[in-house]
Amino acid sequence: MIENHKPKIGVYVCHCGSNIAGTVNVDDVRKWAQEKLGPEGVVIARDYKFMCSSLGQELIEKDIKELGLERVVVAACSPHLHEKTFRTAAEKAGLNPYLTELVSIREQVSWVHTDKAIATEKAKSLVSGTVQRIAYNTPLEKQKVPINANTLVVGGGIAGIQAALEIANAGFHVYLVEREPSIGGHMAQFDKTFPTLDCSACILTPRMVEAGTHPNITLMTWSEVTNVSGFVGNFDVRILKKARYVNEDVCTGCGICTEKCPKKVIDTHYEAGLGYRKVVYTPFAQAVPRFPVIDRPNCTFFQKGTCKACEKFCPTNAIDFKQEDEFINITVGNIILATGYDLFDAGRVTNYGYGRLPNVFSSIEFERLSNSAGPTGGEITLRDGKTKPETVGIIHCVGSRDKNFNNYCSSICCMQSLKFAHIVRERTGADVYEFYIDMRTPMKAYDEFYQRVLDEGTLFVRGKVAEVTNAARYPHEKGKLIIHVEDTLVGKQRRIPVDMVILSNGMEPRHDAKQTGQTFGISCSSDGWYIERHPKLDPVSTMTEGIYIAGCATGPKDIPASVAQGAAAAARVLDKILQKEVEMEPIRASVIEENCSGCRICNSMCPFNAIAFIGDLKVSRVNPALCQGCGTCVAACPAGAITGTGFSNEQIFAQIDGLLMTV
Amino acid sequence: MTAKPKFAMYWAASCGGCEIAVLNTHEKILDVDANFEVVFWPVAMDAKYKDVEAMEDGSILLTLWNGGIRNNENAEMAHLLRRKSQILVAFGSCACEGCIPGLANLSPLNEIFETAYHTVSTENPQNIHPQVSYPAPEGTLTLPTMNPVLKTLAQVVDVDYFMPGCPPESHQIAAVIDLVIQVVQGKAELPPKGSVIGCGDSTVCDECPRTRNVKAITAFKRIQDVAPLDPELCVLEQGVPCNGPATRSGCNARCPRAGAQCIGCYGPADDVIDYGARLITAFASVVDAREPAEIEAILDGIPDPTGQFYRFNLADSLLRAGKGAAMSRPNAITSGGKP
Amino acid sequence: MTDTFEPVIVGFTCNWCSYRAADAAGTARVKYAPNVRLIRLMCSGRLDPAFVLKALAGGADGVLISGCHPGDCHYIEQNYKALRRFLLLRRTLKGFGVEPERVKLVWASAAEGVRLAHEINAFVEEIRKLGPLNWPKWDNQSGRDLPADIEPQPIEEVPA
Amino acid sequence: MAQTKTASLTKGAGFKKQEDLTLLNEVSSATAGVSHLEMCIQCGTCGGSCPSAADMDHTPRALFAMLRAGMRDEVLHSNTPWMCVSCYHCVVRCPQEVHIADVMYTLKSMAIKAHQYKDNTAPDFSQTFVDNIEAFGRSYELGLAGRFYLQHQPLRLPGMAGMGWGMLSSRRMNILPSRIEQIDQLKAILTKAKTLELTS
Amino acid sequence: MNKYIYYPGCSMEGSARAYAESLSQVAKILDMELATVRDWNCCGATEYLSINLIPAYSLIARNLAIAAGQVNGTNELMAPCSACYLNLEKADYYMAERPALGEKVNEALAAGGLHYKPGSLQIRHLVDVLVNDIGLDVIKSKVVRPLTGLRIAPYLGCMVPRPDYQHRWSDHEYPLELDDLMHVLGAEVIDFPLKTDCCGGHMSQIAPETAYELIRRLVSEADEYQADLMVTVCPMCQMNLDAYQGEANRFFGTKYQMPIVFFTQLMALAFGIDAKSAGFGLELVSAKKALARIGVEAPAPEPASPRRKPDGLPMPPHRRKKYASGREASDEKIAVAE
Repeated sequence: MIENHKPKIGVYVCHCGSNIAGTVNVDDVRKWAQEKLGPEGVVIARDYKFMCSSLGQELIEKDIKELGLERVVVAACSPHLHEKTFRTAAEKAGLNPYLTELVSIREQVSWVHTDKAIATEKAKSLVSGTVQRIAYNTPLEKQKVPINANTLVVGGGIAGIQAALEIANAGFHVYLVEREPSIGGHMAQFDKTFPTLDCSACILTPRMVEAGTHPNITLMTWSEVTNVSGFVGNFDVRILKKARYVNEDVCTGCGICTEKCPKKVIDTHYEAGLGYRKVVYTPFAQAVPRFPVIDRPNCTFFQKGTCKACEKFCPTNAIDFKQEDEFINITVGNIILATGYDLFDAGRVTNYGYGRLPNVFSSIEFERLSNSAGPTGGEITLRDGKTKPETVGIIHCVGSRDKNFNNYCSSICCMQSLKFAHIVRERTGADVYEFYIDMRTPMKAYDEFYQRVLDEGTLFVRGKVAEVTNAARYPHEKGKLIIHVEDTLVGKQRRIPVDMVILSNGMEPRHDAKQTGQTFGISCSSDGWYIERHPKLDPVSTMTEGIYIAGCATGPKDIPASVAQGAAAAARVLDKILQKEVEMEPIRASVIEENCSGCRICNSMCPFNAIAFIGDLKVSRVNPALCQGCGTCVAACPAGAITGTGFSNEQIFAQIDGLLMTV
Repeated sequence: MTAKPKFAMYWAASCGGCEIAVLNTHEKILDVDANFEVVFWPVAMDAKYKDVEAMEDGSILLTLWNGGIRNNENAEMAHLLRRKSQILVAFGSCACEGCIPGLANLSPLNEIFETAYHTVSTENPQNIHPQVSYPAPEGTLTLPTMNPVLKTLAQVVDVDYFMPGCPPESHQIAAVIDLVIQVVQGKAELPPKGSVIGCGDSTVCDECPRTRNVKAITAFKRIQDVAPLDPELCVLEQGVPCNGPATRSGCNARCPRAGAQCIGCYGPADDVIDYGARLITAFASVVDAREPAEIEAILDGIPDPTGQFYRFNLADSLLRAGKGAAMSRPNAITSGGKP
Repeated sequence: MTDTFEPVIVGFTCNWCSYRAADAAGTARVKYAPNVRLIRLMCSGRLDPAFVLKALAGGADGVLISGCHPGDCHYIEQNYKALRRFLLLRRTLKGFGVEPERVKLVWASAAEGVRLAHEINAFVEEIRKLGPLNWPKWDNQSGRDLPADIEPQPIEEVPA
Repeated sequence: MAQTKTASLTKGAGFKKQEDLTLLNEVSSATAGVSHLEMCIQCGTCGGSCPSAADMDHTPRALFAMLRAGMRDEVLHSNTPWMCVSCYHCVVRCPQEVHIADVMYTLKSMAIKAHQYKDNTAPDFSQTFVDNIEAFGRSYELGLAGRFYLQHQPLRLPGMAGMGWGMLSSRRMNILPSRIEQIDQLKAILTKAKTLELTS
Repeated sequence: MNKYIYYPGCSMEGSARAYAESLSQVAKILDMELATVRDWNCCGATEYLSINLIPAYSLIARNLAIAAGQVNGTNELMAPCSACYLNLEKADYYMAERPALGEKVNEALAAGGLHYKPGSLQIRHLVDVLVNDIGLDVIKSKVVRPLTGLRIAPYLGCMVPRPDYQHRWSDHEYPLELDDLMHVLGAEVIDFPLKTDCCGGHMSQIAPETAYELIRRLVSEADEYQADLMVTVCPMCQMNLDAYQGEANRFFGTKYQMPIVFFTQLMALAFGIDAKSAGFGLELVSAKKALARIGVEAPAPEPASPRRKPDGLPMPPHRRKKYASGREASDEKIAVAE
């Protein structure tokens, strides 16, 4: 295509202060580009301290206007950082933005290599690759798509509730989907919140009620999202609404059915296995919505066909055993995932004996134990439900900061443990030991709380507990749990007999986080948490446009941080909604129909169903509105009859040639 | 009446099938005779190289060259005929892309000689190994020297047009002859230099009457293992590696119509820089498996991928030769002889 | 020049995971071998085997292909297609006598900068062990020439 | 222990000499497998787990801190590695996957090379055991017991006589050593092996 | 027929003869073919590693190299001794994890004309093989004399479930493979909390007082649970707990008489083999009294520990980890012989 005319290319090499210039001989790269790449069309090569500064940008704009540059190559940082900056600058000077390319000589060269000569050579070859490539770039136009103003919030914990309320209060509709029978999340299970010791339910329930009654919020509990298709602005979402066996239109939430239900089962969810609930139940008294759910696998009627006590006593005939699961389809413009976390299964740390030694408790068990609405009415007792402990050991970092389990710090456990110590001291007067590796109390008023607990006489032992055992070695250990630990500050091994052990188990990604991520098209880090678009500067966005994340779905967080993220994600969604339309990158595939033989090999390539086979013409065709620009079909076409903008064969081949030019 | 334009046809490393294909145009061959003066065509008439050398440069209007460049004689003739011809056509798969002789590029020369002269399949009781020169009593006898790899015509000299096929279909030859005659008569224009002529602009599937669906292949099989082959359904969908999707149209889907898979003799479609790569990506793309072990098991159904994908195109592929041949040195030719 | 052979490797990354992994390695200042030169594609599914062949023919000693982990593809499942092509390509290269190990597929999520750096280092070492590919520059532009077409030369006598 | 420390301080090993920052790396690289020693976060899981920690002069964790501090003499003098029973509780519990037991082996062999162990009972036991293997290719319990106890724990012998007799009379201890057939091959291997060191 | 390459280890010829003899009986009944590693040498126990690393690993690797040469239908190398098993496993694992080690060891092996490619063998312990390959169901089917009424403390010791490089065990701390195996023999298995604690290893030789304490902990805990005997899977454990029990008693002034036997001895017994052929009588703390309890007239089994009262707060589920084979042990009690 360019046999007669090589487009005029300008090359701009950024020093990035000393970030690049410290490792790459910028001057040498510029000179080399000017001389050696002249035959490839380079008419000007410059270097500048900070290309991204306004002065740097003006330099490029001026050259475009004065030298008639047709292509701009900026060798600086990653395109993910400043591609937009330079494309916008070039556009201001009248050059189509897609005729500007960035070469990453910072993230891929100066920051990762040390030998200046070698780094400089690599920088040259990268510049050469892009110079060769850019000759084949073509002007492209962005496409605009209108945005649906409805939003889906997945997860009804505190982060999701906050996000939903922010958007609803701004006047836009929200679908709030929660898979449990009630919203509220983990926070609804807690007794107190650190460091203020506010009653968790007291601060949470008003928010739950507001979300449940807000005219702009459609609350869908006992429901799960099963499928998402489409893209930012127009997601088609399929939601499974599980059968409650209770007619929500007539149920008043009076609770008579629960009262009359003759069957009790262990409540493994809300009561963390420490208490019982009926088979027709609302998880807790303040549940929103107030409608109960029938636990079908445990219901005597579903098992044996008799009972129906709930139906008999229901004053409004709301019990409906014939109800079936249904699917509901909605369309939304944006999605916020606030799917939360799972508690680490303390039984996995077998040396702590959880599940084997009765008086070893998990953190959530202790929350229920100390909760006045819990199974013991707030009495802190051993597993026998009666005996008050005289000595309690609280073990930090259970399942966290441990390569055998989770390598990260769960960030809340130190404060949670301090809270437990305080509650135990306050309610039982027992001696309390805290076993910690490091105390991490960095947020507002956290360290002060640590000092308060110190002041209360809690005994701190610095050392990760090796083992909890019931094998007494000495008479005074008989009948106790013995905590084996090295007191690292003393440098000696200690055996500390206690009556009760509380494991401060950490947070884990939801067991199905990966699957959920696949449903929504976002990915997890190796730990399993959802990946932010940028960990610092864009913490509630994902790589997928229109999908936002908030709360513990992205990693362990305390309540204030979860709430802040819920609000932040809502702000990002509102920003999108108010723009009314969204620009789509014009990276698209298209079929050259005269060359297409209709072999249909490409037809199975597209997961977005953008490729259709036109039977009459015996050709395949790409629907540009559905195409996401991955290029898989381009690579698949055996006839070379599919081309892809932005990443055409010519562009890549030229880039390979350029990269290898210095070899 | 002016003198008739001159026509030549030459064969280098090829099988001779291309010549037969020209003769297969039946009475059309008479048009050649009527419109051209055949000055050089070793298969059809006697002529000496020195006669050609004596011709004025550019005096031949049209030369059809078939065969690849395997030895220095081929190369010398290619340069000579290029000089003498106005239009040089790489005629047939060997000239265009190396074809079957090009598969020898997978082996270094010494191995080729070793196989040809010194393996059990060759009866060679005196253990003769060919030499490029031999002092016979009558004087020194010489043979052309083998080049390390076979090249296509365009890799050696400038080529005006390419006419693919192994051999080119006779109806396509006839059409090209017609075109040239019309050009000679001033009734038509020549296509742009470098064009591929005598073929279609799509791939074999375009001309294939078989029905095709979205493809998901769970096993590749050899055609004799599929019994019976569904006569209506796409051959590839039946698990038989059919090169049709990647192979230039023009043959009228001769093999798939006859119940066989396309083996790819018409070479790549327009603007494709590596024919085999197109087949790799196409076949791999439609493999219906996700686990590496499953994928590998399916790919086991293509026992010789290199041969499958590069049967005709090896010499014109990006790599052009196997590592052994690519790295071989000229003296390799002599290493085969044993005392 | 050092005595050790410094391989030239062309790498292909997807835009979403592996290119960002390279960014992450940079941001974290993780040092790795400078032998790899990356080309960004939108997805590993865009990887045409011809790109790999072109790189090898053009002077690269190895080719690294990198994409999102299986199941994490930004385009849902295109990395599986890359995997299939990669496996068939390696088989084909073997037929050419080219060590299939010269082409490597590495999954790296956007968070795995360190892992990508490790993989690059390991790959450079593997290629260093294999030695230069040294593919001829068939069109005589630069680098190593193609094997010369042979001029007739004196040949030792072999008794017939 | 206190004495050792005072002595080294007066010699100036603790303060005046430059810190031996290569020690950690030296130990790590001489350890089989990938030791992860540098990853230690001083949590004390090892010290808490160790069944013989009570008899150690430093807990394993403390020893690793000393390695970091370059306290070569103190570390090689420590009885900690010699008290290790190779129970691997610390290894499987270590949150940083430090190959603690193997580091202990490394420290023992370093102490032997430097002749810095405090008590020669354990090194001699190991050496006696190894001598038997090198001679016969198999371990020789009676030979081991005889030579070792006579040298180190002669007072223990009378009390153990009953046990020893029990072992011998039930033929649980053989009077003669058993030998492998290809002892020369084994010797050649070990001779070569002794010329090799794991450093990188 | 289950085939294994078999590495006996030195003790099996001496101190652990009872183990060797009972194993050969059990193997016959379970149709296991054991091909002994030709001209195997000592694994070096825990001693050689302290002296010199490369020779220590070369010593072990000689066995691996020879065994790899014997691969014939199976590449599974089985060792009954915990220390041998760990050494073999460790050499195989570290030679791969640290290629520099692998290279050096092979350099040494080359001096004897040998070579070992790490990963070419699967290294297994006897208990793992019995539970995961042969299977508890098959073992159960061979029981003709259930050990009804015999209270057993199952003691696995250290080096089998730890460090467990290849994740062959359900847990490092509290694996139940041996418990389940004993259970299918019909024995009453106590929930022995010290099942993977240390027996003292070579401390009985070099620092006896340390060892005595470790021995005391194990024996006294078993005694506390009123075990009739303790089963071990390792010659060194058996040696320490059996042969040094008397010394430990003397040291602490205690009078424990806890018989320590190899688990294969009880298997042989349950399979109907007579006590002598099962290697009984070789132990220094006699198992006679304990064995006397076995038989039809044995008292009905009592639960190993008192059942927790149903009142109080529910326990969290004790989720048993799966065996390496993915198989769950059957909870069904073995039928009492009539």
